[in-house]
Order: sequence, then structure tokens, then C-alpha cells
Amino acid sequence: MRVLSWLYLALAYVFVFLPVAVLVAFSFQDGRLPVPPFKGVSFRWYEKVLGDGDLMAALGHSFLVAVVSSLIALVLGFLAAHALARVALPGSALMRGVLIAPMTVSYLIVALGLLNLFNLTGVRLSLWTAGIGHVVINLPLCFAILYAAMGDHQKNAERAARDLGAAEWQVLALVSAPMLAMPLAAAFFLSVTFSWDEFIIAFLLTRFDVTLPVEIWSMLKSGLSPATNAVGSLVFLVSVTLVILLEIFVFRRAK
Amino acid sequence: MRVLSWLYLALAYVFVFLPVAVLVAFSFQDGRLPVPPFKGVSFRWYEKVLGDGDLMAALGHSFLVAVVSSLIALVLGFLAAHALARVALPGSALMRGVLIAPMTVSYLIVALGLLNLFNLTGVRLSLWTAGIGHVVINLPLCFAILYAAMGDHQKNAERAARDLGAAEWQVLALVSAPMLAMPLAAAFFLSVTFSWDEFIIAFLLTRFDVTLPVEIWSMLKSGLSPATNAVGSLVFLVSVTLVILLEIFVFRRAK
Amino acid sequence: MTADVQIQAVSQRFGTTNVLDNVSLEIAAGEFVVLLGPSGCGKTTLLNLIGGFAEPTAGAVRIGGRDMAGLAPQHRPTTTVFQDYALFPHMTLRDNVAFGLRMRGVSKAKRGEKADAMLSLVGLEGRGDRRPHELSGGQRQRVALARALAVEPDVLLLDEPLGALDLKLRRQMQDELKSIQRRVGTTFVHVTHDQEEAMAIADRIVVMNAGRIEDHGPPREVYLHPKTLFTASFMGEVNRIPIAGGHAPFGPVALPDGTLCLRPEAITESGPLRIGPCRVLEAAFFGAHVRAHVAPLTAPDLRLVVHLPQSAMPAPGQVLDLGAETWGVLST
Amino acid sequence: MTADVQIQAVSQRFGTTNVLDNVSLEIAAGEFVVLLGPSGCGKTTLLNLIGGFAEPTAGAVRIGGRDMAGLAPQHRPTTTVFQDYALFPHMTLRDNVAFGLRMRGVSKAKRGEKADAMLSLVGLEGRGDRRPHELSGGQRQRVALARALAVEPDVLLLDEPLGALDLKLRRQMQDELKSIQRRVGTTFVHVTHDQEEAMAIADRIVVMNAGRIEDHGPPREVYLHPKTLFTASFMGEVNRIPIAGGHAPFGPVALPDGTLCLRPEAITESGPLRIGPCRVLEAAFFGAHVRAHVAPLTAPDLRLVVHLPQSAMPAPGQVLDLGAETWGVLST
Repeated sequence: MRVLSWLYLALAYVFVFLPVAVLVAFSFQDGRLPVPPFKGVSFRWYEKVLGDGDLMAALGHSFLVAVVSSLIALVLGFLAAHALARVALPGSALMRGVLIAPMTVSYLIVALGLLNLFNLTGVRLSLWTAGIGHVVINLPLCFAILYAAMGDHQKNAERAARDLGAAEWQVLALVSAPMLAMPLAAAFFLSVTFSWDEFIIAFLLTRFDVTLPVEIWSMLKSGLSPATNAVGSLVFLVSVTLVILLEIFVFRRAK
Repeated sequence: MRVLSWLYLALAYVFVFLPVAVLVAFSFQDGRLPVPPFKGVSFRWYEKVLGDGDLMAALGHSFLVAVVSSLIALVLGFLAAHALARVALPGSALMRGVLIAPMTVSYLIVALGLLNLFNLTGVRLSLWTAGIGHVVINLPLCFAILYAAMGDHQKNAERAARDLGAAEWQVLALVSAPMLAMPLAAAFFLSVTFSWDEFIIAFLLTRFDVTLPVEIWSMLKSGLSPATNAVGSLVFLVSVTLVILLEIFVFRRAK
Repeated sequence: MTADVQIQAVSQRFGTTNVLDNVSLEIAAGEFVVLLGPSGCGKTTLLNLIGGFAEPTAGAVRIGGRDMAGLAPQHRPTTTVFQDYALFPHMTLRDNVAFGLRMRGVSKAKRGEKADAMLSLVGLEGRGDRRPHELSGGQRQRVALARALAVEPDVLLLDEPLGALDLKLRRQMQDELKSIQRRVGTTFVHVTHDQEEAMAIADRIVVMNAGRIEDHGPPREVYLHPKTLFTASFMGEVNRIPIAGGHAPFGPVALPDGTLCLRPEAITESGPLRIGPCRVLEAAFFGAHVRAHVAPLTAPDLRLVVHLPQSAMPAPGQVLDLGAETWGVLST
Repeated sequence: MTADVQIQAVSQRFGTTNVLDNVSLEIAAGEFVVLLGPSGCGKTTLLNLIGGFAEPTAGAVRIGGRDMAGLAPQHRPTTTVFQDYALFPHMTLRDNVAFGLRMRGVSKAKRGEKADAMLSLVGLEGRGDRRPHELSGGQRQRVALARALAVEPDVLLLDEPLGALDLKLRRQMQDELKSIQRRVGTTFVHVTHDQEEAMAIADRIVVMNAGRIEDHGPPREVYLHPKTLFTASFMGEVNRIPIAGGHAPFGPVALPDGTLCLRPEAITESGPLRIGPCRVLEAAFFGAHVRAHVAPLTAPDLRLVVHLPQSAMPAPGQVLDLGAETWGVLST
């Protein structure tokens, strides 16, 4: 039984990771096309990509949008979670509804809705508008993660702080936030990851300055090449790094 | 304090839902442009959209891809979660790594990787290839949800079944699956929602038959119109319906 | 440093349920009062009303004669020790204990000194630089106590503070709690559902049930002379025997009508209230005593639980002539 | 329907830790044996080795004389009652109880009949169509018992089956468990950390600590004549007094060197082993007895816990002349 379980798990992992493996493998292709035969390992596509001004600018934009929008989503989500914990709605179904409802709004819908909104308010599309889109998407995520992390222990510690004379801002700054350090970091890293990879909002809500996924999309117009694979691999590398950081800094210390 | 909390929560909700509200509102616009002044309520754009053969075909495709790919992801994820529960890795950090690792693979990377893979195996792009992409994306989700739902109680019930003489397939069919009915339904509904809204995989991995988000993207080339808003509203309506179904059938009965 | 508490006709409704129903209670300054009852009896709600975490639907709470209506927890002369300790995990023990003084604007040096003194009081001298996660459950309990006492409240509220500890540690902490209360002289109001804990520490036990006070008094009185059947069974095991027209199931007795309550340890071979010969159905050694189920020969359907001396070795089927040493009759 | 169990020099290692260290134990057919010890002592591991949920690193388990090595749980003549009951929540009680028979290919009618009979045995007649979530904790316990007994195992393994119940219900279920075991005659191996539970139900108590068997015997023997200090303190409160060269801290005694163990209830005013005058430091009424801390005048640093009769009302400071009724000396 154990052997079968291991075998099945291994197959499932191959299924999920095979596309990524192929992507990364052919980014090292020493030729013009990402198809067999594999002509040898070369870093020249990475050189080309790293030397491409537009791509590097897009990479910078992606970082900027991801970090700034995630920070804003984090602060807003923290305050919302704290507010919800204080008002404590009657009925767990209603509570769950309040938490789940914002997640029903998909990337596509937010992009369309914001496009309407910017259109009729006359706001010009830019990295800022894409950032607003990412805040709209990540705020519910941060809200749900942080609310879920506020267990009874957290609530009792806040009660104790109030009982001992702390004003509300002191409770937030001296007790709530430090106690939630780990979930705050987790929510931030997750938000950054989602923003970093996101395409449709970034595509519809930017104009001249674009993010990396949008730039990749432009490159794909002229077909697959080892260069698109190299950029894709870089995007993946950053995602993986973020998740490893999450694991190291958040979960390890949580023990 | 309570009043401030309520006020803040309300503002956060307005921020998240305003784009959707605008989208839906201007889908009823009785004019050619989704901008003020609001000229009156009209259903003519919905009529137009519902009478559009391409859009309705895309809607059908989206449903098909969402349901079939989610079912496959559900079965594969259930078996993987069960296998992992049986082999019980040493160390919670490793365990978490195994669960989280597949989630690092973003939509964009999966789309790029599969594009490479289909390219070099000569598989033609179709709804099937997009469906495979959605299985790759939803399998880790189903896996994580189902594994998280397998608490000690589940494991003990399975042990009891084995102790009483059940073979492994009997444990799966008579105990594990029925006990996980709620999380199975939850994972299925969530997978369908994600597949339904998904754009980049569907865009890169389909050719002639496309899904609804791709069709909307085509419509957007000629700019925003009350018609795009009407389609967007329909997409949102389906998402909301799925989440409400989830709430009614899964969480209500779980009590 | 200490004050009396008056609960005056307090009621509390949540929706349509009466959590507290017209409860009145006087607690003297410096008294150690235990609110005892099953879960859902309203004891924690009553504690929250004293601490200011909720406001009563009707009635008043006075501390040291002052009406507390509308005062938030931070403005009341009370502090609370929570069941899960509610320590601040990111602060050292010293910072935990000094938190209340910091909120009152006491200087860093002064509050550190006071915190160290409080840690000594609870037997944790020299550990001010540790963090809560380095401590055992009993030690965390002590820190929570020190933190609540550091601001010198008039009344200390304890919400099942020992509920998370295992039995042995609980008995030990009970002794410490009692001796700390004697030293500081603060009024303690302690909530628990463990009647042994209540007896071990209380000056006075207040037995609560379904939102009302059933009984109150020193442990001995509540145990030996309970006012209600609920109190009798909640304070320990009890045999209930119906008496009607001067007749118990096992024969005539010179007692009024009602329910005769016999504690298992009050039934002996020499007890003056004769039950008569009883057949032993089952007996097990329980350490300090032998616990037996017996049935009087005259009333074979009546089951009595009896504690026999440690040295007794009754075999099932054996017949013992039993009587009660002490008893009480309660009207049903 | 019943069989003996032989544990022969069994060891179990997880990594570098010895969870069980060369444990041997003979359990007679039809015996009710309780494995008692603190958490981590290896009692549950031993149970799992008997049930086949793990294989020993060394040694053998024999049931009815047959070596169990390599046999999966479903092929052993054992069934287990789990601590969390492990009922199948989506099945009726009847289907739960009949599950083992279904796996053995018994026809639907026959297994339904047997399930109903088993439900009657545990006092749940007529409730076969209910589902587990409609039951109280004690009732779920009974269903788990019926399900495990329905396949007529030779040995029933119980893994802290009463751990999740509250005290009152636990005492009641103990009586039922004992009487069901008497009726079916199956060998019961029961794991618990509650020494009162062990005394209430066991024919024989096996005290375990740190992967080894410390002591075993009938409850009375283990409580009154423990072989080790660990057993003495685990079975109940005990005063430990060092004896060296015929001297206890309170004076000369005619006892060998070692640790004098006195149970609190063994110390009375008339006990023949004289301790001498003792000052009462603290006393609290505990229901059936009065619990006091005393210090002998000749050894003021020695603290003794004493159980005085219910009627005693010693004031702190009062001096009592005490002696021990029974005692034991263990080599340290």
C-alpha cells in the first residue's frame, strides 16, 4: 500500500510540474526554437533577456506594483479583519458570507469594472490603476487570512490589554499587530506572489508602462522562443523564491 | 468603537464592490456607451448578448471545460490527498512544503509550460488542451483542501474500517469519500469558479473554440460598450451563483 | 487595594434567553468568593458584568459603593485573569506584568521594579527576561495572576484560571492562589465548574444554576447542608431516596416527606438512621475507600452507592447491615 | 470469543527513542487488564502493537498462542475502540455496528439482526436508525463498543475510550464497561491515564512509565503495596519521608533505610507509627474529608498532607498528635 501511495503521489507531482520543467529546460536551448533536439546548454537567452531594456523596465514595474499594492491591501485588510472581530456578527453563516463574498469577485470582473470606472471618471490608465486593481483583489485575501488567524487567544489577549487600560490604538499597535506578525507576513508574501503573476488586470488597466506578464504576452505574439521561456523561468524563479521566503520566515518561526 | 468598526468595514466593502457595481449598473444603460448620463434601464444589451451565437457557444465551452476539468482535478486530488495521509511524511515543514509547492506554479507559467509541451509533442490546441491546463491548476487546490479536511477523526475512522476488515478500496468508497462529502463539494465548486473566470490559460491554449473570458477579451478590442458590461455581469452572476450554492449545499449541511 | 462588590437584582438577556435572572449578591471586601456551577449556568456572564465586558439588561453592579454602569473595563477597579492566560506572547514576562503600569504612564524603571516584585510574589523571581512560550502551564498561570495584580485592583476576577491545568498542578495552584489572596488582601471572585476546586479555595461558595443563585455559604455548609437538590448533587455524589408518609422504600423512617439525601461516605455499618440489611451488587477498590453498589433487601430495586472503609473487601452477594451517619431531607 | 495475550520481550524504537523497552506481559483469557501511565509512557504504543497498527522492533506478540508478526489489523482476532469513537458519521448506528460483519460477507438480514442485538447489549435498543451526530458522547461510546464487539473478537482493545467524557458520565460508563465485559467474557485491554478509572474497572492494573512496566497487580495491591516510588505517587497522593539510619526527620523510627510512603488518609490521631505533635498550617473542607497541611513540631520544614475526618475543624496553628495507620518503605 505504501509503495502504491508513493507512486501515485509521484505521478501527480510529475503531472503538475512537467510543464514548468519543460519551460525551464528549453530556456537553456542553444538554438532559435524551443523544440527537440536539445542542442546543448546555453545562457545566451538569459543574457539577451537581462539586456533587454523594455523587459527589465517591466520587471521593475511588476516589483513596484506588487510591493506597494500588497502593502496597501495588507493594512486595509488588517483593519477590516480587526473591525470584523470586534463587531462579531450573529450567526456563523452570515459571518462566513461576509468573509467569502468579496472573494466571488474574479480578476476578470474587477478588471472590467475598474475599466468602466476609470473610463467614466476620466482617470488615465497607468501602473497606478493596475495597482488599484491588485489592491481590490488582494484586500479580500488579506482580510480572510488575518481574520482566520485571529483566534480566541488573540481576542482574549486584546481583551486583557483593554482591561489593563490600553486605548484602541495601543491595542492595535502593541498587541494585535505583533501577535499577528506571522499571518501578516504570510498575507503579504501571498499578495506579492499573486500580483507578480497577474495578467488580465495588468493588461487591461495599464497603457504605456506595463508589468512583466503583459510584456511576455507581447513577446508571445511573435511565437514561442527560448527567450520567452527564459523570461517565464525568471518569473517562476521569483515566485518560488517568495514561497521559500514565506516558508523560512513565517512557518519556521511560527513553531 | 463599534460604530467606527462598522463604518470602516462598510468602506472596505464599497472599495471592493464598487467596480462590480459600476459594471452591472452600466450593463443596463439605454445607450451606446457605458458612461453617464444614465439614460434609463434597458435589457437590450442582454438581449443582444444572449442572441449572439459566438458568445453563447463560448459560454457553453466555458461550462464544459469548467465542469470536466474540475471533476478530473477532484478525483486526482482526492487520491493524492489520501495517499499523502497514508504515507505521513516526517516533519511538518516537509509536509507543508509538499502541499504548498504545487501552488507556486502560477497560471501564466502553466500556460507557457503547456504551450511548450503541446508545441513539441505536436498536440493541437483546443478546448481539451485548455482543460488540461485547468486540471494542472486546480489539482493542487483540490489536493490541499481535501488533505486539510482529513483530520484525525477521518484518519481514525479509516483505521477503524481497516481494523474491522475493510480492504483499501472499501475504505475509500465506504468511509473516506462519504465522510469528505462536504469538502469534496467545496473543492469542486471552487475549481469550477476558478476555471470559469480564467483567462490566460484559456487564451494561450485554445485556438478556434474559445471560452467566455477569451470571447470577452475579443469584444474589448473594439472598446467598452454596454454589451461587454452585460457579458461581464453574466459571468459575475454565474460566479455568485456558484458561491451561493457552495454556501447552501456545503456549509449549511456541514453544521 | 480591596473593595466590596454589590450585585443588585441583575438580569441579562441575550435575545430571548435569560442568562441571568434577577441575581443579587453581596461580596465583602477581601473575601474569596467562588462562583460554582455547570457550563451555561451564567457564572461567567456574571463575572463579565462585574469586569465591564458586558452591561446588564437590568440591575446594577456596585464596587466599593460606586455604580459601575457604563464604565468600560479599563475604567473599573477590576482586572481579570483569563482561562487561557491571555499573555502577550511577544513580550517578556516583565513587560507582560508591567503592561498595565505602562498604560498608566508609570516610568520604565519604576514599572520594571514593580513587575519584578510581582513575579517574586508568584514564585517566578529572576525570570523576568523569559517569554511566555518558555513556561509551563502553571507558570503562565502565575504570570497572568501577577499581571492582573500589578495594577493593584480592588477586585480580581478569575475566569476558570486553572481549567487548562492537569489535576495535580491544579491542586498545587489552588493552594498557592489561596495563600496569595491572603497576602494581598484583594477581593477575589473566582469562576469554576469544579466543586473540589471551589471547596479547596473558597471562603464562600456561590452555587449557580440556570441563571440563578441556588445556594451560597462556606464549603462545609454547602456540602453538608445544601438548600436544594441541585446543590446536593452538584457538590458531590448523593443517594436520593423518596420519603412519603413517613415511609422510605426500605421501611418506615421518622422523617418529613421529601427527598432523603445520603452521601456515600455517610453510610456505615453503625449509622443511626438504619437502612437495614443490604446486598452488595458490585464493589471496587478506589484507594482511600471501597466503592460499592448495594440494594436493601427490603427494596431490591433501590440502588445505593456506599463508600466502605479501605480495609473492607465485600464480595458481590454479601449482605451488610447499613445505616446513615448524617442525612438531610429536601422538599422536592 | 476470548483468548490470552502474551507480550514477549517487546521493544519499540522510533528513531533513537525507546518507546517500549523489553516489555513482557501475560494476559489471561477473559481478564480485564488496564494499562495505566502518564502520557508518553508507551501504553498506547503497546496497545497498537497488540492490535497490529504497528510492528515491534524486537520481541513477539502472541494471541491464543499464535504469533501475530506481520499480520495486519484486519487479520488479527482483535478490534479496537478508539478514543474519539471513530464512528462512521454518514451511516446509521445499525450500519456502523454491522460494518465488520458486512466486510466478512454476512448477509444484510443477518448482520442487521446481530447489530440490533449488540445495540441492546449496550443499552441502545430501538435506536438502530439514528445517526451518530444525534447521540451524546456516552451513547457514541456505547456504539463504538458495540461495533467492536459485533465481530466477536478474542481480545478487545480500548484506547482511552472514556477520555472525552465528563467526570460523572465517565464513572457511569466505567460501571457499564465492567458489567459488559463480565457478560461477554472477552479479554479487555484498556488504556488510560486516570488511576481512579483503572481502579474502578481493572482485574489487574499494569502501571507503565518511560517504556517499561513499573508494577502490576490487582488495584488494592498496587495502591496499598506499590513496588516503586513512581507507582506510589501515580496511584494517589503520597507523603514521602526519607529514612536514614533508623531516623526520620521527626524522630527515630524502627524502619529500614529508604523512603517512607504515607497516604494522606493513613495519617490519624491514633495511628501506631507515631509522627508526634504537628502544627496545622492550612486546612480546607473537601467534602468527604478535611484536607490539611501540617508540619511536625520536631521537623518544621517537613510538610505533610493529611486527610482528617469530615467532622474535624482544625484551625491554622492548632497542634494535633498524629500517627500513621499503614505505611510502606521503598528503597530509593
